[in-house]
Amino acid sequence: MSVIAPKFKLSYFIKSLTDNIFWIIVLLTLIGIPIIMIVLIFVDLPVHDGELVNPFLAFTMIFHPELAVPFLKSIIYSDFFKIAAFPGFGFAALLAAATIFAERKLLAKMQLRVGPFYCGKFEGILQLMGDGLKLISKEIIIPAKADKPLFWAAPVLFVATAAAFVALIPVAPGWVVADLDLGLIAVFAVIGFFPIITVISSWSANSKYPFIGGIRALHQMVSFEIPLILSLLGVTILTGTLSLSEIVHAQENYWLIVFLPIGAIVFFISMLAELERIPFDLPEAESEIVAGWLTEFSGMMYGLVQLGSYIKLYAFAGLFVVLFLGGWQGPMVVPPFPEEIITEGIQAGPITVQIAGLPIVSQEMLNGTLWFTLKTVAVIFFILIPRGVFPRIRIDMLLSIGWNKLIALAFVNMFIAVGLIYAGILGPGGIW
Amino acid sequence: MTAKLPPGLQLEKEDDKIMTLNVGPQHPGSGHMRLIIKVDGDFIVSCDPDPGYVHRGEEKMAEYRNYITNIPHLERPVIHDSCNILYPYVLGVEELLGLEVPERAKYIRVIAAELNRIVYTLYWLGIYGIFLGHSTMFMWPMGDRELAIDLLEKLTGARVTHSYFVPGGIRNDAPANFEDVCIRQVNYLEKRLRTYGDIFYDNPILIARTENTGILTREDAIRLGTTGTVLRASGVDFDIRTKEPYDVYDELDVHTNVLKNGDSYDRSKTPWLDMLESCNIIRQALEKMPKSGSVRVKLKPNPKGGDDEVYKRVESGRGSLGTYIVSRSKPEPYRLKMSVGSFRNLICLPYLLKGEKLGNMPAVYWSLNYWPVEADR
Amino acid sequence: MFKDLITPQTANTFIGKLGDILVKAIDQPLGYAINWGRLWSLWPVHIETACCSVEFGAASSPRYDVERFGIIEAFGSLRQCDLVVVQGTITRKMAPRLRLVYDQMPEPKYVIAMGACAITGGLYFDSYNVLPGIDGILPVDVYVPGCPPRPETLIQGCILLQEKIKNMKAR
Amino acid sequence: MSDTDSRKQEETETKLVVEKQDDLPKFEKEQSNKITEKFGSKTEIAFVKPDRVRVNVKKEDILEVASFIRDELHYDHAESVTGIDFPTDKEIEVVYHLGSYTDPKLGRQVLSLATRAPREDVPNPGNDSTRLPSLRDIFYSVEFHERECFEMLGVFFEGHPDNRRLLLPEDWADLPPLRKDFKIKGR
Amino acid sequence: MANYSQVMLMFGFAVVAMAPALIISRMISPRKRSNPVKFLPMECGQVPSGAGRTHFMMQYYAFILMFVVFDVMAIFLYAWGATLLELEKSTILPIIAFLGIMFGAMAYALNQSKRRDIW
Repeated sequence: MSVIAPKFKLSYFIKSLTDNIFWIIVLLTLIGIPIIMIVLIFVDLPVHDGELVNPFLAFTMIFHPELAVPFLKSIIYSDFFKIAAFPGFGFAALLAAATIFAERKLLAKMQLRVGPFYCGKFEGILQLMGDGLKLISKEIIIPAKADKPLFWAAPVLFVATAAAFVALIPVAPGWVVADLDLGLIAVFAVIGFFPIITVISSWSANSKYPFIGGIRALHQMVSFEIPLILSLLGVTILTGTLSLSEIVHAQENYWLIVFLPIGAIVFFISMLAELERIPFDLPEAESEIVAGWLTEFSGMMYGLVQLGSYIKLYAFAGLFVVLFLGGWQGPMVVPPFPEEIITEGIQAGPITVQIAGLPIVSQEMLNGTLWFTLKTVAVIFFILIPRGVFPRIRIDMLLSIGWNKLIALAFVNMFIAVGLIYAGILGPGGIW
Repeated sequence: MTAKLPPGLQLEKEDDKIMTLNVGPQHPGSGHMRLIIKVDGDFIVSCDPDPGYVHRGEEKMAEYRNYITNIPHLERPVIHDSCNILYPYVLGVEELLGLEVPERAKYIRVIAAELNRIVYTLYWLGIYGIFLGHSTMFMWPMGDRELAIDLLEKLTGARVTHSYFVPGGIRNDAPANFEDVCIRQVNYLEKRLRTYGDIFYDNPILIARTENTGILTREDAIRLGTTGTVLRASGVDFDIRTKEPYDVYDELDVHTNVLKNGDSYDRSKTPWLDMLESCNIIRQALEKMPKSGSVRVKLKPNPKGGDDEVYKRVESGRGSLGTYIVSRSKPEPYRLKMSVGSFRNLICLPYLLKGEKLGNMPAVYWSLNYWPVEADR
Repeated sequence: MFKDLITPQTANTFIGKLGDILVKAIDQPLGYAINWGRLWSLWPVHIETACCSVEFGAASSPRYDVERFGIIEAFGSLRQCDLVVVQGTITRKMAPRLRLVYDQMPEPKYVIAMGACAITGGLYFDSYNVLPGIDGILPVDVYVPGCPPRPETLIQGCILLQEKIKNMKAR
Repeated sequence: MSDTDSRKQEETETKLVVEKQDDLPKFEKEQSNKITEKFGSKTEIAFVKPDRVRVNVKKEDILEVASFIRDELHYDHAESVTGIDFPTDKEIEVVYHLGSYTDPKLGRQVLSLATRAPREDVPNPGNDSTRLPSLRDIFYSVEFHERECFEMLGVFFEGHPDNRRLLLPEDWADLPPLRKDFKIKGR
Repeated sequence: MANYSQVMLMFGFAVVAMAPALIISRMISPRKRSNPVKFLPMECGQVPSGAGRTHFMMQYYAFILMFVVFDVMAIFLYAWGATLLELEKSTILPIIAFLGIMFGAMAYALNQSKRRDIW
């Protein structure tokens, strides 16, 4: 495939698009349908309303207004949708992409610049698309001496671990991929994978700068895990649970940041360190070790690592919101679903259509999602700001901050929580 | 001699734990040179600077060009400080040819040199900011630098490579409303410079990071022959503008900024104080400047120097710049040597980095106020 | 008889034809999309060769701000970059390093020769340590003249390069 | 000022203010007298100008003279080391420009200490007779300057711990470039 | 236990969704394998020398050792913290004793970690 892409002409473009559609239809009919047939022999069809959803039924449902809504609903409430789209990967990736763009614009504004401007005619909104297309069409270089399977796997594993982290964050009541009893412990378990992946990737590259960067990342992430874990102890003590959804429920009246400001600060700082953001971006310190553990990544591998780290940023911001800012809790601002549509149906001229299964999602869910997203965006904003304000610190300063100051503050926070309970202010009988 | 000055640059211990890092030439923290750094864990065991990536043979080329045509290429080593790097050469040629510079030209020279010092130092400050990971501190000085560049463009006609100083004066007179624009811009620049103090020099992380790193004691600074801001940050009161005033610096009130500690923080603060002082000098010079008069004396074509030699030095943003011209009654210099501040300060880099942490490398390296192109010539 | 029809040669021809049709069908939009992405995302490699780097730095300053065009200054590793801006004189000591940097970058990569020295040797045409232009060691896409070029000129060079990428082979 | 511009001007317009001072400046004269008192005929005072003194010595005596200048005259650092090739004399001159930070009286002064090494027509840097004693133990600051002088003119400094190449490419196999018989392109 | 498998499902979904990005990238990106220099490790424009993986020890190795100990301690505190509301007030005493011992150990370890001659 090596054809010159000449100047863009709309007529050629439309012609090739129609060509594409033609060939897609031809290939699908010739190859796709037999494959579907074979698959259908072995795979059990999903059941909807006591009926097997065979392809015929599925098509019927899509185009039948009375059946489409329940079908849509059953899809939305399925596990796959949760994993792939809404509280899971798609939502996180969308927010992550928005964060990358917002960061560039925000940083530019802080530095009295414009930032990306011309790509996409309006304020450079297509800049990320350009970057993504460039990265995906860029050559991937695997160093000759590298450990190739590990080197290939590291970026994918990085994104996947970040996604597993996202799975634990409750977005709205009931809207979480994995609602665990021990959610907080599971978060620590997932966080523990990041240094391992970093070290694997830096070791497999077999180059000096990634090696140093990986070792730095290991030190940094490992040291800041302890203050991170200890700073959340106060939350557990006050709420008496480890499930993230229940922690949110417990904050119905008061956000925990009111009682545990020290814990929130310690958690925020440890979070910055875990995310490798300035002032803690030592593993990628450009002026010391070229790009740290990302040095040998090229093309889409670099893109995946960037995507993964921003998904991680979203997940951490979400965790902060869930633990300290009351999660989805907030005043009800979404209007209730109009009752008459459910009872009387939609009147379109002479025809009245009664649609079963409405509303698709509840009012609480929409409201919760709105508040959660707003709070998360605010926290992300605070995570982005230090990049324009602080210089980078040094590894020994970082370690001594983590081990001497933050751990001590985390214990102070823990004793504040215990004291609040034993003094009777919170807990059973208190204002909780 | 103190323990910090070992004979040569040998390793303390040689084993397989020591990793050699080539910092440069393609490295975000190296500039145009290479540092061969041996690290043992997080500590630098030895550092061997390897300059010369921009060695262009200026001194050899100068032997084939006459005194006037030497001007453009002699300013290329530091294009953003081109007035100061030409200054000693022009002074030297004037002494060789016995020229007397008009008074107005002297003042305009001082103004141009001080403006150029601001332009250079702001560029340096921007790079220092980005080396420490402070990207805002890269952008702000870079943006404010354009104001001083605008002034110089108004004065000389060129953006960075001015070729403004010629033997016998300056190339052309200042434009009509230059004084007003200059005083306005300089006042604004001074205001902006003070805000840098708030966001950069008072930043707790910056202070914690650069204080007590790469300490150059007063004795070492003298012994190693450092110059300029590095020397003054170590507590030595030496500024050629006050010690050996050239042109009209003896009529101006020049204050020398001397700091005591000699660590990276002091070394990075001295240029900033110097910039504020430059604003002061420009204002004084604008006040005292004769409002009209000739700005250069005419030269005869292909001027010849006598059988003589001359060594002139001036103070620039990077330290003392000396030019040594040996003349043998020809239109071309027989030998021209540029003794530049960057090259003189380079010598303390191995001594400063030895035993430092790797994270301090960019902070110490760029606090030496070092411009590799100038050192290589 | 059926076997005669399906020989390796005919199968090859058939698949080849199919491939051609596919190429015609998807290569043009794909190529356009890829080129569009590339031209808005030029990340220059961080190598300073001589004094033009001052003006290169000024080009990313707030007044000129090349990030408007998607060009990020001061990018760390050469593995993620796709543009070499040769900032001025190439000395004999730098030349092999520059070539090595260019070689280690991933495809596709573009070269801008910035400044008179990078184009012809410029002011240093008779120096003993300076190459007369970088044509001998790198394939140059865009020449940006000037000594040093103003930042505006460099930005215009980048726009010319974007125009060039638009009409380039996508792969 | 371009050449064509100035060529139009008459020579009479050229303003030459040649004021050769007949009486030597006092402080500089004292300095040079101290050296001549101590070393007598070993040294030769080449000139005494305002703020500038030049002393020529033989290469055997340079260590002694340099120590005297450092200890008694309080010059504490070298500003530059310049090598000058004189093919007609078959000699290479090395000039040390010395200055002082510690003595406030010497702030304006630059003392040039010059010495000469024999020059060979076919140089073999490091292995021929073009050798000088290194001043590195007396003035630390000459370390890189002497390295530069070594590669640019082929003067080997005995006693210098680190006589390696500094600025030129690693594969430089030509004459040392600042010698007069090294011709650059097209000249 | 089904919930835990959903975390793994999410992990697997990300792998399945992201691996095609690499494969597509491999398919549509230009490749020139003729140049062996390209596949050398990146070392700032120099021809690389020396091994990329060496016996390399940061002087802060002590902190990683401390992590192994104190991570377990931190997780143990969660078991106590989650049930604090149900426990009697006197149960804080053994916890304080436990923390006291741990603080002592931590202070000693932090003290030792500053000694450069060990690490």
